[in-house]
Amino acid sequence: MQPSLNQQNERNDTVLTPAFVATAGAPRWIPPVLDQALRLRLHDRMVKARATEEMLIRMMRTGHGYFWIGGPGEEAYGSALGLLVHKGHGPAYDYLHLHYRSSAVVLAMGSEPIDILRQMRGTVTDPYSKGRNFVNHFAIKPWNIVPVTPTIETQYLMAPGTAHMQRRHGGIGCSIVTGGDAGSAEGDFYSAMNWSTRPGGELPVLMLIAQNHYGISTSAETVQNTPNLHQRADGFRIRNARVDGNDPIASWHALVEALNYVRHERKPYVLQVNCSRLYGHSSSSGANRYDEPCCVALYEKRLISENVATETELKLVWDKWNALLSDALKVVITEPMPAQEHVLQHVWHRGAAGNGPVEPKQ
Amino acid sequence: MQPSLNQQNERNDTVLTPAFVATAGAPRWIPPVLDQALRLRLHDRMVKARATEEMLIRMMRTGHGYFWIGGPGEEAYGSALGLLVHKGHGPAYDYLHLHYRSSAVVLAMGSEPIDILRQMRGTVTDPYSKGRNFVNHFAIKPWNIVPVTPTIETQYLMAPGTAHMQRRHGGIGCSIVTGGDAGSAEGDFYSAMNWSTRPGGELPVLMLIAQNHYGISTSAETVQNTPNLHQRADGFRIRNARVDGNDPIASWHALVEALNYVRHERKPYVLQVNCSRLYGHSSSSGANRYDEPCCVALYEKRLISENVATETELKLVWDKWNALLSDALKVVITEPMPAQEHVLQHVWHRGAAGNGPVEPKQ
Amino acid sequence: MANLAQAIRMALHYGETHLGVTDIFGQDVGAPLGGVFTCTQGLKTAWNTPLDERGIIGTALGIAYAGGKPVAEIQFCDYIYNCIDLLKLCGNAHWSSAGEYHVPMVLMTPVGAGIHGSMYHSHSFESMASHIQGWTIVMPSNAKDAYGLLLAAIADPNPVLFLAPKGLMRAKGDELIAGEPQDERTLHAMIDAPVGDRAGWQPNWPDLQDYRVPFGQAKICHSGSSLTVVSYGRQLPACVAVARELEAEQIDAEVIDLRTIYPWDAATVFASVRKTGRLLVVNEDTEITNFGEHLIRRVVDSCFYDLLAPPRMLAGLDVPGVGLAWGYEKHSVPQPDDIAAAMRQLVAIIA
Amino acid sequence: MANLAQAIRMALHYGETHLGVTDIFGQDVGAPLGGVFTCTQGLKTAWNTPLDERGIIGTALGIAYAGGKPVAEIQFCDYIYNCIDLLKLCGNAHWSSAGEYHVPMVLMTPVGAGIHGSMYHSHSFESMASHIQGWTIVMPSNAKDAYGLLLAAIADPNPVLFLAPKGLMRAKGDELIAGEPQDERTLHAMIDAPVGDRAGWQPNWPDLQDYRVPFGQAKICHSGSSLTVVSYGRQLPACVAVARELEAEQIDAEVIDLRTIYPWDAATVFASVRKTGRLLVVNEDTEITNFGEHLIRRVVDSCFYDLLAPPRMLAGLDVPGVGLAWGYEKHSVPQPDDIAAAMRQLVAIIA
Ligand SMILES: Cc1ncc(C[n+]2csc(CCOP(=O)(O)OP(=O)(O)O)c2C)c(N)n1
Ligand SMILES: Cc1ncc(C[n+]2csc(CCOP(=O)(O)OP(=O)(O)O)c2C)c(N)n1
Ligand SMILES: [Mg+2]
Ligand SMILES: [Mg+2]
Repeated sequence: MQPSLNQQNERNDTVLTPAFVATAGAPRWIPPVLDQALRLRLHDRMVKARATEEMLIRMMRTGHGYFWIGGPGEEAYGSALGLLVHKGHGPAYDYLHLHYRSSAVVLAMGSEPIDILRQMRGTVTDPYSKGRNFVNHFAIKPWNIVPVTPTIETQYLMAPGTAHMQRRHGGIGCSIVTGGDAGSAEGDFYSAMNWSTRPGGELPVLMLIAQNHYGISTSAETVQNTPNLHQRADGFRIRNARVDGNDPIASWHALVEALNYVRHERKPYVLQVNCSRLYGHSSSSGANRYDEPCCVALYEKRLISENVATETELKLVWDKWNALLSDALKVVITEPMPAQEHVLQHVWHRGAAGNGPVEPKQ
Repeated sequence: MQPSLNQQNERNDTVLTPAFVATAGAPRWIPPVLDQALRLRLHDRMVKARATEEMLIRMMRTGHGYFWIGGPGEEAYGSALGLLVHKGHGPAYDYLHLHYRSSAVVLAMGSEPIDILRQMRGTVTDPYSKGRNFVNHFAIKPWNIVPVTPTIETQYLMAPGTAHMQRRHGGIGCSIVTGGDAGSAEGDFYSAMNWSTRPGGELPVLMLIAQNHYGISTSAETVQNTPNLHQRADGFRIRNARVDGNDPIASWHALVEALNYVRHERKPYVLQVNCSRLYGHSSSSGANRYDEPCCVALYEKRLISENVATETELKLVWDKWNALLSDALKVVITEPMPAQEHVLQHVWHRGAAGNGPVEPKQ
Repeated sequence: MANLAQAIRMALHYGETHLGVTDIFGQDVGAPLGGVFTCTQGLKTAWNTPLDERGIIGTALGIAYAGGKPVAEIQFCDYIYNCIDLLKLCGNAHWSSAGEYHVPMVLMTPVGAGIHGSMYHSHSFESMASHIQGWTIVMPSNAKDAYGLLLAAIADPNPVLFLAPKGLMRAKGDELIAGEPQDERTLHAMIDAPVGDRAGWQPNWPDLQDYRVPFGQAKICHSGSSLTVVSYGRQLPACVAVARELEAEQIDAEVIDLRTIYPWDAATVFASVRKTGRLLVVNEDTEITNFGEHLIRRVVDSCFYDLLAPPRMLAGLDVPGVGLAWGYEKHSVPQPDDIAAAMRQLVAIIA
Repeated sequence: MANLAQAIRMALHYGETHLGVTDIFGQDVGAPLGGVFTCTQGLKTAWNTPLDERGIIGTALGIAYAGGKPVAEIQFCDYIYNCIDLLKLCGNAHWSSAGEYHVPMVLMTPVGAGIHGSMYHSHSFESMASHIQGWTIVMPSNAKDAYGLLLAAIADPNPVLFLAPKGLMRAKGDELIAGEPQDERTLHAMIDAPVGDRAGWQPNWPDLQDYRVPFGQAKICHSGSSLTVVSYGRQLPACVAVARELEAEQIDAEVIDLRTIYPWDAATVFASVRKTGRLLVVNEDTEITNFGEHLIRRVVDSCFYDLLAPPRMLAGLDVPGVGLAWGYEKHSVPQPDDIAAAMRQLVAIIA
């Protein structure tokens, strides 16, 4: 385990976590001001995510994993979202229904990159799935991150369920669901909008569409009639907007606006984030770098030109994460792989009262 | 069989069927003018449908059928639609993807009421399903009426398929799909809109939502956020409108406008028809008369007040259909019921080339 | 005695007052109807959903994730076939998250033929369901078991599928449920919603007691030594009735009510087959890749040398549906005469 | 020799040029990719759909209703589970409409494990599929059968489900397909899309010939008299390889490739079991309510007195998925060693 650097980040996070103020009246959520420190923090988290993904691709190439799918290109909005989450366990906090390009979100929330490497390799130590699921398929109960499903768009069906509990609970917790543009063609996206707008039962759900204009090899505009899928929410009278997801600052503000609305109005919101798919769909298509705008490079240019940081300072961030990652890899490749004894673990949950099911006596 | 009256109707229909004019340029569809004769024809068809449904309810009450579900309350728009269909076989003509409240459509197209009675009773002579399916579950291949499914909203998924063939074929044929308001909550409704608007592949589909504000016992407005479900099409940039489905004249004009657009623009259109559900959901809830506006009574008032017909003339229409129906019932109850030999018929289709499947040799 | 629908309703009431049920929902589950089979009348946590089965199961999973205890209903099992992926996700969440999450949800759905449901409203679902992992699957054949199995389902921290035979919903039990009043008219007056206006109606619940039927425990409903008949749900009472009739012919059938489809009670079944040497499985699901074939495979595997005759299955014919007209149902779904014939045949085989 | 993916592609080309196929469609089926397994590269009627499986099957049904001949693809069978209702509707349309309509559609989908597909991309689908009525279901184990079964599927006027084993997509046949060039590099140059830019690429199709594998005809791939092994798809070549190995141990297995799951070739299977007295069914679907259990039930029913040992099934473990890491797959999906062990055990049983 490589705890030091990352744990330090976690400590700093405490300062940055958006404030939840319980006023005399309704509880209020006060997002942190996007000052210089926070801009750097955002950069740090974006690099953390990108460096992790690039390490995953290297692992795939060098035989330390079978299959890669992940989020390079989605770090700007993803990191902003991760820093804005009301993080914790239970309906007072946000629930996250993520998809396979959400590494930036969980890394910005404070996850350890090494755990993602573990899932990539499929070790027993993989905390998300014990080597059972593809990489970037998270499940983190203390932070309300529900299991990422291998089926496209089904996460949208579950978000109204967690949001229903949050509506009943009160407070500012909301349910955040992410997915791709092509996936929005499944009826489930519309089910989520319908269930979130039952009269008198409106639900605090923030629905994100990561619009990268592709579903595997299929160009979005050849199969759906609009590059502005968020406008599908119009028919449900759901507030919606679009933002340049390659711009972390714009994404931050768009997310703050959306989350403020969802948290306090207790109603749904659809936000389309336009972003790049920097290494293609997955390792199936080679995971080669695409010639699309890179949010990290763009942001670094901006930080330098606005004198928030120097090139050297930014490079140090890369060095820090790359070092942590290569140390992590060294650890991960020594860890045990699943064996026969692991196959039947966790099929059933044993209740606290010992009232789990009878194991098949067969 | 009681052919005379109805066959006479069929002959008259030829005159009324909308004209399909092949001009030098694109083919044009010219709907008939809604003159006095046609207004009476519309009334005739509405009565035909209502009288048939009331006979079905009587059959259910007197043990001549197990279960009733049908369309009383949907005669106004249904009859208008039935008279406007471009009726025939193959992609040059309209395809109909109907649901269980569409008796007025098929009766206005010229179906024999006796056949519906046959399906109600479940006789072998039932031409739609040989006594296999619930009443009002049609399948009429010469008129492109595809099998009505017992599952809500799945018909919306098939309409893009028939419309795809019509788009390829050219001409004015379109696919017409009907369904209820509550059913529009299934993702399939949205799938249909999405598939009908693929850029460069737009499809000639007319989607109707029969808005009666109920799904079984559930009041629509308690589970969906709008009484104007047609506006869900806004998010797809699909042209849409709403009409008073209890008014056959208004429905006629709305359908002419919608069909004109779909036939000639070769693009989808969503039309909400607000109507009554006059005998509740089905025989499960008793099939008792509800206190809701009755489109037939309203229309008769209007025909009288506008001096299109006298009360006596209108009553004759009822007498005609009621007589035909009671004669039909007498025939139907003498017809054979399915027996063991019928169970395995029509599981497989034998191809023209004799290339049907090997029957399981088991 | 309570009928099966009333037993379900009472179990749900007990669940929401004693076992932490937070939400009972589905199409027409809330007021005014309280379910197309009346199973959810008068329950305080019952609510109506949009007509969207995928939304129902997805929402149940979300509620379970967020600490609630949902009991969701699919109005007829016949409408569940667009949700098999979601059932798989509910059933694999614990395993896929390496034990991080678990899914304490109950899914109820009516199954089977016998109510003139016509070609699409007469499905059995146990065969397909038993092929989906991570679910416990139960199916009562009487009111008391319905109550006991549903309480066990609610208390379980894993997903449980509760299959209620459509054809038995109105069937009265022959054993009182703990707390149920002696007189069924009293019960009716207390908990059945009135026929007309229900706006002001409130149920008056009896003082119900905890009673659970443990998962994986079959019940011998008629003992005998001539042959073993394994059944469940709607076909079970038919099997028992036939067994009683055939006593007169010196055929002593041992009729076993499986009650739990998964995990099924192999010990009881094997012990019986070892005693009788003959096995008949009766259900009304269609016959190709039928759960009864799993039972037969396992019995052949474990009791081959005890078998005096080939084990048989009597199940639904492999046709696209149960047709509406009675002739179809009679000739594609096992009838008491078919059960009697199969039992006679099996006993007649000379070992 | 062509591999299985190339064989499918050639069959589809033959279908669109000779058998009236009007539309080949699904996710990523059209240009530029031509299918995630390359099965649809260069086909003139291939097009890409929205990411919506329900729309794909519904559209196929509509096209079939309107006189077209659709070949639709679900990218992996793992994504078909929200469409079981639609499969039922396709399969019951002819019956429910009393013969008025029929549904000449083909649905292709890759199945099974063996490609490190992880917990949700390794499903087998034949068990569930065989429980749905009105479909013919085929599953080739080699390129030539894939070609012949797919042409038979296209020519059939009923819905046919074509299950292609994921793990065999790149496996080369050992028999030429009629019209296929002798040299596989020639074939590659003719019909495989280039790796880089494909904008200007056009396939150069060989002069393919009609060749059909009739439905319901199994194939004996290795004859023997010690025991009967029934398998299909990806496990079939493994069974044959093991049978060859075990010849050295005087175990003479008769290995049958079912090829058609429904209607399966009972005559061939029964004849073999009557000869050998021992049956092993091998597949990789999970073991509860598995299609292999149907085979066993039918064999027990028809050949009980010919059996010298209990018929066995070797199938996938009943777990929520095939885990990503190799240890999971190794211990939950039958491996050659497991097949060999099962064959040895079965032969060792003293009758
Ligand atoms: C139900 C289902 N259908 C298909 C797939 C296969 N699949 C995985 S990702 C993908 C494309 C998704 O595109 P999009 O939603 O735009 O997300 P992106 O990958 O572009 O981020 C497809 C077709 C799947 N996993 N689940
Ligand atoms: C998939 C599916 N879900 C549920 C049902 C049961 N069901 C039949 S009709 C109906 C209500 C339909 O309401 P709506 O769509 O508004 O049509 P209406 O009956 O009001 O005309 C329901 C829930 C079904 N047949 N199919
Ligand atoms: Mg995309
Ligand atoms: Mg309605």
